[in-house]
Amino acid sequence: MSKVTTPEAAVADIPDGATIALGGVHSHNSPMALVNALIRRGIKDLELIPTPSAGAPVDMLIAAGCVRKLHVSYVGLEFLGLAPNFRRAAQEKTIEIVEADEAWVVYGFRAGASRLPFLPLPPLYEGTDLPKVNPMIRTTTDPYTGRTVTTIPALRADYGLFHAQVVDRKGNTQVFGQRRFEDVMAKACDHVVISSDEILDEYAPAPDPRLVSIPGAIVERVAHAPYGAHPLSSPGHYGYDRDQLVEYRDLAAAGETGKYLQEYVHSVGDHAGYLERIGVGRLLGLRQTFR
Amino acid sequence: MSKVTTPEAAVADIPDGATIALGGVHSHNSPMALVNALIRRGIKDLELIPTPSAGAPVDMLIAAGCVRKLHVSYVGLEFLGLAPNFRRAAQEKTIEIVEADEAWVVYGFRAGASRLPFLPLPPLYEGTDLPKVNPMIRTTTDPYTGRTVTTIPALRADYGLFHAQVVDRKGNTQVFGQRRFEDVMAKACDHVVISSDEILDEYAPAPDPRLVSIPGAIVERVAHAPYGAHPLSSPGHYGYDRDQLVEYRDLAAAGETGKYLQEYVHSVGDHAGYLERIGVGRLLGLRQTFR
Amino acid sequence: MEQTYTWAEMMAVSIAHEMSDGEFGSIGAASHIPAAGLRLAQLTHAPDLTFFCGGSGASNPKIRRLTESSADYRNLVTAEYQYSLDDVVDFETAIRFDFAFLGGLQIDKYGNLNMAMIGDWDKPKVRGPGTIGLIFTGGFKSSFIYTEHHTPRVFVDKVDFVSGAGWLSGGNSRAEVLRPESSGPRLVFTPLGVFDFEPDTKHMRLRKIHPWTTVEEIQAATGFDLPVADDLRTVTPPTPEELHLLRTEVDSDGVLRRYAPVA
Amino acid sequence: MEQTYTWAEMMAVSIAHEMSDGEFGSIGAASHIPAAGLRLAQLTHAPDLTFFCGGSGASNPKIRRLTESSADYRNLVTAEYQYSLDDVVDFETAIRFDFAFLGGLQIDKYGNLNMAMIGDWDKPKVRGPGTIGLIFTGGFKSSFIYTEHHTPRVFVDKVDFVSGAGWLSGGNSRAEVLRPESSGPRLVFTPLGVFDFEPDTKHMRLRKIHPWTTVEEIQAATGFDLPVADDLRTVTPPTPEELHLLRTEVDSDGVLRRYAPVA
Repeated sequence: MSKVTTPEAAVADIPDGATIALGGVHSHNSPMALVNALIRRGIKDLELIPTPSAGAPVDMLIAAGCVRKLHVSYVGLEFLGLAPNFRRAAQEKTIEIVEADEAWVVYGFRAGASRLPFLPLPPLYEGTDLPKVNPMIRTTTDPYTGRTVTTIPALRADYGLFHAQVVDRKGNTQVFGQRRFEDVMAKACDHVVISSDEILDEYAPAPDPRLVSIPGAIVERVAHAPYGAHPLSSPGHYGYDRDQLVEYRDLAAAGETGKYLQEYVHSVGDHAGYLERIGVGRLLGLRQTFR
Repeated sequence: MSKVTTPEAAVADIPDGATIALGGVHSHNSPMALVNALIRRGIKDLELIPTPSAGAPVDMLIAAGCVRKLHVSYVGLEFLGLAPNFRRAAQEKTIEIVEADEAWVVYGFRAGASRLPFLPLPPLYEGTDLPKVNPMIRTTTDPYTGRTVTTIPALRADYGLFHAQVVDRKGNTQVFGQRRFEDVMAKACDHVVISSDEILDEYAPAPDPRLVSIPGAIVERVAHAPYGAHPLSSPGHYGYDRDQLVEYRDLAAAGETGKYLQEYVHSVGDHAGYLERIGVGRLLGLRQTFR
Repeated sequence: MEQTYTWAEMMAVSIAHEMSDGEFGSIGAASHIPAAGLRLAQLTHAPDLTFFCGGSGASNPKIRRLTESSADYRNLVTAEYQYSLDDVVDFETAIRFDFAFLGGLQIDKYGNLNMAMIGDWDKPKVRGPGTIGLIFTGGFKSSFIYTEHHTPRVFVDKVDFVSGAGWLSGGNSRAEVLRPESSGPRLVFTPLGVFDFEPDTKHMRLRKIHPWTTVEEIQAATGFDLPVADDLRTVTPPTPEELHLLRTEVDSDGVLRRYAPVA
Repeated sequence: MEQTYTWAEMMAVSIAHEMSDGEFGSIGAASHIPAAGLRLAQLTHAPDLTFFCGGSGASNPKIRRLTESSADYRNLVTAEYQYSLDDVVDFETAIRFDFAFLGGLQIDKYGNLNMAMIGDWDKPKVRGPGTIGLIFTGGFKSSFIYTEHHTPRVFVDKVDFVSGAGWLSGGNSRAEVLRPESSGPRLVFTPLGVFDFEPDTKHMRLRKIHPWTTVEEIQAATGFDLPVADDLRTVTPPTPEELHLLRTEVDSDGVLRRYAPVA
């Protein structure tokens, strides 16, 4: 049985209000074709838990009105500055913010991946202001020392959306870049959807199993999405589209994200249409030979 | 600065009474040259925490009188049956046994790798007899539900001893077989010693970084030990020496492990002498081309 | 007609027949008979069955050689994915595996397993290798029990030490302490036949007999009274197609062929 | 003599000079100046310095191109080891990193860092990107602070929100709530100079001035009274050898050369 489908079909039944774990680090390797499909559907009230280093896709989902609640470790545009829509939504309180950080997301998903009840930490949050504004940072008793220790909850999501470079029809997923957190997040999700630049031919030689990042057994759907991370990079396949990211940043900073979304999301019917809008020359200009 | 040394020098300063994390799964990939060097030294009173699937080296260390305390998940000879010296020592109470299991070792080292104070688990030990005989399986309060949850302690070791196939002079370690628990154990150790069949030439092309299992930054010493896992297998390099393992099992079952240790450990001066004792023909007969 | 297969081959085929397509499970150490059964199922009716092969790190090995050590790295080289022990315990704890194949020094009438010791913990008569992954019977969706030794010393009324919770003391006792999404054992595979657990009492019972034995022999080899299912039947011997696949694609070295013809 | 280097190159060289051989550290996002400084140190006096390069997963990248995103996967391809986020948080929590390079929207006189918001949390004036790894200042052996913006809005008397604990309220206040093996920040690198913390009070103080500025200018750019170290000195400009290495082996694309000559 093949799990391969289109980006649009892969997210068609994600309901309003779902909790979503979102892959990608800064300007790299987010499942943009899936994000665009969600925005196009007008999905609402998402609880979003991105990786600890989130960027443009989170800012777009906020601008499109899809987000109810956001776990914030870092949401920004890295070398292009702050994330304008996130900044506005946080300042105007139009979304609920979980004041979090890298430990919250990484340890939280690690605990969620094994369904541990919660996770106790050594002194780290102590001395910071996070426990004052995040009521889920709590304490319990260490049964070995009798001391009070800080705890964070396990994180789980209904859906995990991740981008990969090559996936086979059973969902065995190769991520060429920043490694091995998508795998932990995927384990903490009830449903895992992967978008992939390439689908491995059924009769192709199997890849070195040490380079497969997420096992097919926990992948539910594979969206075939060539250039599916654009305008972000897809490690080993193409670099980020700096011009389009700057265009996004400038429109977003000017309060005109709607223009961007109209041009690149709403006025095209699907990911195939998106790629036609970007055009062959521009896409090929992003190819990077550096493996 | 090169970290490369001999197996004997690599373990020369491990003190009596040390806690040791020991790598290797069943008949595969234990640092036998390091274990032999410890036995030859007559080290005493070790607290041993092997991987969840431990075999012959643990049985040998017990027979040689090196072990005071042992964390038992599985200690056996897999397809060759029970581990005779472990069995006797446990029945005759000559070593202290921590009645443990895979969860204890894996979650324990995971918690130790990050120095978490302890780890809470969902219901797993409930209904079993382990909490009755292991007083370190305890309980605390889940601060999110108010319920009582079972806990295990974090595990750490003074020294971690692991075998690898190829290591560079900085300690960047390639393990070709069963993956990625040596890395977690290593992170839970104060001092990490790797024995390796091969040392990467300083001017050789660097390996694909995705295939490096343990980062050099946490490796203190690298023992150059060709055939350093013998009579166990070294994945991708050589298979296990079934005849010698059977010889060991039969002598051990007959209460004559001393004969084995005399022949292969005490009567040779070092790992180089051990290899001469085994002989070229026999070693080359173990080479396996299956990569 | 002359018998042309061994009890180990029969057992692998019996296991294959009970496997469902699309399920996801794992096997432990020294499990070459379940490994053969799972691979045979993949090659016949269950192409989307997935299993993790013991200590090897190999998901779905296609080695064509049956290794005596499931941790043999040669399984890995032919695998789809190299799992870590992190993956294993995550899936074991999070109730992600549909099944695991598990064994014991002792197995009792409610499918509880003991790998730790015979006798008292304080004064063991026989020290076993240890509990290893058996507490995760509380973290699998369900499990299969497997043993190569069907004797009254293995199948006991009550295990001396619970390493892995089966149906505990039967009835609802298991659901009172473990998560309801995690069920007790489904089936038991031995050289003599296939067993399940009575739905209400959760008592082990005989369901299928291998060709060379009888209900009476099986009862005599079992240390407790063994109920018999209403639809008890004798297992059909392996077909020529099954034996051909087994001997060419699964176990080309003939590891299972070296067992005795009957158990 | 005409100045032939930029302030970013000077800052990279200042950072390189302070790095010790054999140490093990990490950098975060958009940290190309520290990345250049660390690589330059490796190529000069500190060949066994090791660093993890932000979101890239690259340990000790040798790319020769300075990437504007430290998470750029091209760093990875030239690395010694691909770390996971698991490794990062393990090392961060277990006090394994000798140092990390960290920044903030606000940095106060005790080296506390704020990346969350300016103003009240309930009514932020400016929402920042978030705390990301800053709580791990409680899990590094020590840390370096780094900013490209030396202004009174960045260097404030007291941060509005403590994302990362520096020396907290100075003196012994840090050791009262965090582990003693984890020290507060060692040094602060800015376009104007290098700063340390007075050993007893833990108050930030000026130690080295970059060639284009003065004590008075630095004080004017700082939002609190800035003590000056007894052995204050002006940093020697980059040597021709350092600039050659920087421009051929570290930053061959000239990312740092595109900055202004003086800050």
